[in-house]
Amino acid sequence: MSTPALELAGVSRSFGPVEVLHGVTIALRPGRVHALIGENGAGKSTTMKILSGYLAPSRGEVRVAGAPARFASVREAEAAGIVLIHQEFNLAEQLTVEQNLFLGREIRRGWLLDKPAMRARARALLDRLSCAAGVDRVVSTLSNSDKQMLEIAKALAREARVLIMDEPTAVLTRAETDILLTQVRALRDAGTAVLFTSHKLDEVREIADDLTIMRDGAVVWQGEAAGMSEHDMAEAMVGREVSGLYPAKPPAPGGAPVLEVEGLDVPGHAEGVSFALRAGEILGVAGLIGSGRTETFEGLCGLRPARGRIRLDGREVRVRSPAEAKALGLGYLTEDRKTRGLLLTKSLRENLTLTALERFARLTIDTAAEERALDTAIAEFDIRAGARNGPVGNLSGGNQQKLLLARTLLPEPRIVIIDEPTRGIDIGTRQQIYRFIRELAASGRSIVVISSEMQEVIGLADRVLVMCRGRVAGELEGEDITEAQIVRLAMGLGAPAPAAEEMA
Amino acid sequence: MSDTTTLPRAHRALPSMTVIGPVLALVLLVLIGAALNPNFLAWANVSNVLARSAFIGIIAVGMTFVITAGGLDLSVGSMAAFIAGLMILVMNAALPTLGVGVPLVLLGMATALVAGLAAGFLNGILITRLGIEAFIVTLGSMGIYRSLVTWLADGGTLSLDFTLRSFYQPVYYGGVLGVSWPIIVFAVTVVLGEIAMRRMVFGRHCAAIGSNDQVARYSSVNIARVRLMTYVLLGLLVGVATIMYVPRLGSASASTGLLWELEAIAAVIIGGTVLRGGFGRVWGTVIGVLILSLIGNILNLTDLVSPYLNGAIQGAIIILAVILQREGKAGA
Amino acid sequence: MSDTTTLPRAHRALPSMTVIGPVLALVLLVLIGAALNPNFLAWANVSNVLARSAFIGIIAVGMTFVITAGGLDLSVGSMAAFIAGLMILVMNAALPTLGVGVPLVLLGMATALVAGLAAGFLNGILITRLGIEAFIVTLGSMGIYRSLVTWLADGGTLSLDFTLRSFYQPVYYGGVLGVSWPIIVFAVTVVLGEIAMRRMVFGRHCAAIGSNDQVARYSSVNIARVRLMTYVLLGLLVGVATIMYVPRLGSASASTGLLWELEAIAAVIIGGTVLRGGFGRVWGTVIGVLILSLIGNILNLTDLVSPYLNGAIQGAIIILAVILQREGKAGA
Amino acid sequence: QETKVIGVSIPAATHGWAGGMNYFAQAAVERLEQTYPQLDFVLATASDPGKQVNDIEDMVATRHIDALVVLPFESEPLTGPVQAVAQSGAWVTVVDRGLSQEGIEDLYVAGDNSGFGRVSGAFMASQLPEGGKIVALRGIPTTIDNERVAGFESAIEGKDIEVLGMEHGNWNRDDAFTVMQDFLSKFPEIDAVWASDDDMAIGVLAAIEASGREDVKFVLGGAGMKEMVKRTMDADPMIPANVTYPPSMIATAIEVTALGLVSNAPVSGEFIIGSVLVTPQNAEQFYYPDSPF
Ligand SMILES: Nc1ncnc2c1ncn2[C@@H]1O[C@H](COP(=O)(O)OP(=O)(O)OP(=O)(O)O)[C@@H](O)[C@H]1O
Ligand SMILES: Nc1ncnc2c1ncn2[C@@H]1O[C@H](COP(=O)(O)OP(=O)(O)OP(=O)(O)O)[C@@H](O)[C@H]1O
Ligand SMILES: [Mg+2]
Ligand SMILES: [Mg+2]
Repeated sequence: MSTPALELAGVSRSFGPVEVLHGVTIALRPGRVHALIGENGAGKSTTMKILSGYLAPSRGEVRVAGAPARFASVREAEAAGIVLIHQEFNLAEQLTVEQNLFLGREIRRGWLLDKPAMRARARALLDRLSCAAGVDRVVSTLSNSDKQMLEIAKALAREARVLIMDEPTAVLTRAETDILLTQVRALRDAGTAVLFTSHKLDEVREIADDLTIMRDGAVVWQGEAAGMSEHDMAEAMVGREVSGLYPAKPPAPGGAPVLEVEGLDVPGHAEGVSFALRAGEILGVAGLIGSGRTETFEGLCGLRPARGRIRLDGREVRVRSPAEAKALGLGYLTEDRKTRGLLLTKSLRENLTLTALERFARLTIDTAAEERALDTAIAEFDIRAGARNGPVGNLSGGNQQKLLLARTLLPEPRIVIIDEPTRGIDIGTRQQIYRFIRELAASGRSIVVISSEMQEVIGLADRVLVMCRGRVAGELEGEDITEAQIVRLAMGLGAPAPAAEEMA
Repeated sequence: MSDTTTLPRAHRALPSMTVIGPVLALVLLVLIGAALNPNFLAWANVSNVLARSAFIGIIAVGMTFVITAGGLDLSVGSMAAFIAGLMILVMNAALPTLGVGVPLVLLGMATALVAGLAAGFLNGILITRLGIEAFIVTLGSMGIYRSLVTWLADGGTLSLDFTLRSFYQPVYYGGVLGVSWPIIVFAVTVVLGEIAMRRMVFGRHCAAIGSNDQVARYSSVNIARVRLMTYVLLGLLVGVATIMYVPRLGSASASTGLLWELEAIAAVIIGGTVLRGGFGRVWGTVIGVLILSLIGNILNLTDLVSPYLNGAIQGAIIILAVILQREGKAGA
Repeated sequence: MSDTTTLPRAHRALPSMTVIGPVLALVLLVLIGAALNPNFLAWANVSNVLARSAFIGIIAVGMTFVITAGGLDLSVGSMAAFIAGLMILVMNAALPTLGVGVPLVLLGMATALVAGLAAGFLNGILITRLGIEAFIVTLGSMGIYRSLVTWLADGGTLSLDFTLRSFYQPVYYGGVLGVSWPIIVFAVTVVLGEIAMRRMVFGRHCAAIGSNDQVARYSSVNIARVRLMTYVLLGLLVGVATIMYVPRLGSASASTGLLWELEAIAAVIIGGTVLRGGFGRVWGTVIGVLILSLIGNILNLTDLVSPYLNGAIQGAIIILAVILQREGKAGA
Repeated sequence: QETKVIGVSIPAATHGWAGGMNYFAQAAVERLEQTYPQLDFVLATASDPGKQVNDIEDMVATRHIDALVVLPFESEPLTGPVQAVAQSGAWVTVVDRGLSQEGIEDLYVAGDNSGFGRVSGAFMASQLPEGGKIVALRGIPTTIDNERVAGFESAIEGKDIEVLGMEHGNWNRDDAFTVMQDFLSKFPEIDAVWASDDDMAIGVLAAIEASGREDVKFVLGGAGMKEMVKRTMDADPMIPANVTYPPSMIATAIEVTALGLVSNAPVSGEFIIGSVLVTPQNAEQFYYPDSPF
């Protein structure tokens, strides 16, 4: 085998008194795709940051092409041809796509920027990724998947010898993921060493040549990926048998609808959306990215300007602000945990209780009660935090997501709208979350699950609403909930459900 | 935006310096003062310094909330001047009807509180409803109030009627057990402010909004209302400060409250509150206010430097006080 | 933090208002001025207004970069006073040796530029290396420079030697083809500033740092150096402004450049630059400066209002100019 | 009949005396506009010398003034611009602060700052015993303040008076109050205070009163604020005297200028309004109960 382009030898890393990596050894070879998988908080991101010079190891060695290396800065790692795509977006939101793409390595002609050249190169890079976003768009106006594509384009532009990607597909659809994987294969064939994490094990199986599985900061399995099935991987990661990912569906609940939405318009994003939701029901919302699902439900929850009739228990209500939505028993969990979900610099406790703060306060806040709520949340959602008092930004991505889920449920909303519930969550925890959602429904709540993962929608939902270009393309129930049907509707290829015509 | 992500982390990693820093600066100043002049620690001087700190102090407590929630208010100094002017006009006008007495003083106090509330509300509405930068709104209202008081005073000074002033004066000079009213009111404001900041929903919401207003909004925090409330609270506290201020000299003019805004903001930041919002502490603000007052006091008690250079010393100490505090993160 | 995420979206969604807004406000002011007085549009008046805008204008161009990169500088006004004082002292001192002539004027100019550079560098170093809030550093240096100039002038006024002043005066009053030097220098500064902001790496890096300094750091932008550079540039431009200012009045005192910092910052924000950084535009700043100068000019054209209320009108117009600009996002 | 325009440029009302001066200027303008319909006035107040130059430029460029009455914020910076006005053929009246070059103005109406200091110093010297200890408050650091202090110091030179301390109270009541409080903490024995300005005297008196100290015998202010003149008139022992520096000199200047324009009467020259010591005996002459100052 060729010499590894980049490797870790017995690397450990501590944050304060807590050691989160214990003697990790991993080798990335040119021309091979190496997948790193493990539970949330297993130490994948930390490993990747050490590999790419963002963090220094506490013990052990980083080797570049066999020789020990110490990166004093990211710049040095990049000079050695090592590029990391972070798990969280690393973009200057107020700058344009092109400005972000070339930040720190602008093309110049003399003293001035060569804007036409940068624009053209930016366009070419984005085209390689089939990303339609305009190069002059301000990044804050991009959808998450476009942002992710931009991150990937940034890495491509750097022409790395070692490309490290931390959950690049978490916010991508299957189609976009395929484009990405095609690019990864092309890079591999050109001799690049690629390291890749994902909680979507099918992708891992599809692309990985080598595989490393981590648990609790240590490597538990390492070798060629070829022999491993998804089931094997899940078991090695979680340390127990994972089967029956989705809980059994009880018979569809009857009864009067709790929530009825009629002709909801969210200007610029969605039009004439109508649906009903019963108690104890899980409604899946499927659609391609950009089909306006998020915006529809944000509009419903008073987070965006929206028009339309909303009835709760048959009574017409108006939701003009998130506070009103909360008062009516609507809870919404955002898909964008970093910029809209969590206060990254605040502690777990403060984040957990933010939405339901008045429950903990008479005149003053009862901190002890907050701590108890945090204990419960940590136990219930299996949140793994190094230090409880540290900022949430230090949690691993998956654990942040669990905390966010805990927060949304803390005010005990009657209607829970969850946008991408398991984005970045490992398979073991995912099972727990699905079970939890089902239990919530069984206890009489109504749940909406917006998800770009077809399997999730199919496995979890009692009924599925499919959206296409800002409109409801159709509704599926029971046996009709199949991948083929959803895709057909999502692509806008006719609607079998007569309800859809009525609305149009 | 820049420092928010790194700063609070530094707070955790090195709680010592950011907490001890301002206190240390204050202690150093006190030691210097005591060394330079034996009367420095006499109760008379301490009481003077505390009482005169009360105006800026009370305002700075309100400013702490505004800044924590990611706002700013440049208008407080001229707002104080305007309210003082208005209060004097109202009291003088009502004097013939009400006569010198408690009702008249209460009327004056009510005027100050209502005017403060209204002024804060106005700033807040423009900022939250029309979405204009707080800097611009309050820069504008700063000019407006300063102008209005000049106009009310016809360019000169508005003075409280002499008999009325004597009656009202105890509100500044009098007190309980040798502690004068401004000190008491200041202390009460600080204690309530500290409780509101640390143990009440309001303070938590301010920090959340200042830290990331999108997150706060998605967490069903009524951000417009909380922001508005911070300005209203600040306006109210400006009113309270004015109530203490007017009995001192019984007058208001265009130069009343000049640069109080800068002093209040400086106190807040010296105290460790983050200018970009997201983290605030009221007790720190108190330390900041005391540091600023003590500098002037010490400079007056000694004549080591040319009085022309007072401002330079003041400037240097402000910077030093913050260096002391941030030393830990120098490398960052 | 609040507006950064929503603002740029508004920029794209409604490019019209944020771009047209300031221009519209300016046009309105010009129309009002022309209606009130036929001489308003005469070249003499236009030239006066432009020339006097040049000081604040040149400084505000530098301030645009500082603010875009997420910083702030409160010290520019007193820095200008200090540099003017220093320049006068140096020129008077060298007069016997060099005699009245171009070399002496060049010496004065060099002094101003070097002093400006040094002052900006000092601010920048304290902010970037010691990691102290820009607000505090520049509040401190504001006090220091103001004090120093008072001290240099011994409480009074520093005056350029009379013969020297007459020789130097053409730098303010003279010009080319009827356009006076300050206007020319201002125009050149603006053009270069606009190019630096939009077509050079520096401007881009400023915006990136102001938008998110972590991202900039990870993208190998030397954020400490770029930030430092913004302060140095601003200091240099304060030096340039002073070079134009000294021949105008031939003197410097404690009241020179008073409140220029607020005016410059206000101009920058009225022009559409985001106070929290991440987005800046130089041409907008020019509009902001002109709006502010015109208000004063127009108030002098008529005597409709009591001069006591000038400040109120000014304040109201500042707020209105920004409302005009942000109207589009009122709902947001 | 042709309308003539008179420009009046004065510093803004940032402290008591300037406030009084603003009042008198506006009152004079209003009165004269009534009296002489053929006159038009432009009144501008400036917060710093640069702004004052702007105002004067605007008056010339857009109002074509025939006469300028200017109370310079500072002498040096205003000299050039006022000279330019004079050269354009307009009448120039300079008030209070002389320009740094002679012969520019047609009419000069002024107070006497060093005289103000001398009168104050002489009074203090006459009232204090041998070895009397005083503290002094100064105004905003400016040439005016320097002249006054120099005059004061020359008057007490050779007298056995000890000046314990001098600090800037910036012609501001609050600042004076603070400074005086600190003086009282610092010096156990103070015989008298030269507050040098009535606004500052008010702050000083409040501080003394609050401290309950009996050692300070009197406070000398200045500029003739009506409340203070009244107290002198009423023989208040704490305020035995005042020194005039009438803000109404601006009105005099405007009136004389207006008269010159409408009647071509020979009004050029110098009017120096000397500083006079106000005592209980003559206070009545200096008491204007209707003035705001
Ligand atoms: N800066 C930090 N300070 C303290 N603890 C940290 C820090 N960064 C990471 N950790 C801790 O290190 C552990 C490993 O985190 P890491 O982000 O590597 O997990 P991960 O495997 O990437 O998980 P996920 O799948 O959820 O992204 C977690 O327990 C996390 O809380
Ligand atoms: N912050 C934003 N500002 C403006 N437009 C946005 C923003 N976010 C997304 N959009 C645009 O809105 C449309 C729909 O957004 P989005 O992709 O979030 O829809 P969605 O159906 O909820 O998909 P998903 O949730 O799977 O990402 C897209 O065209 C997207 O570009
Ligand atoms: Mg991770
Ligand atoms: Mg979505």
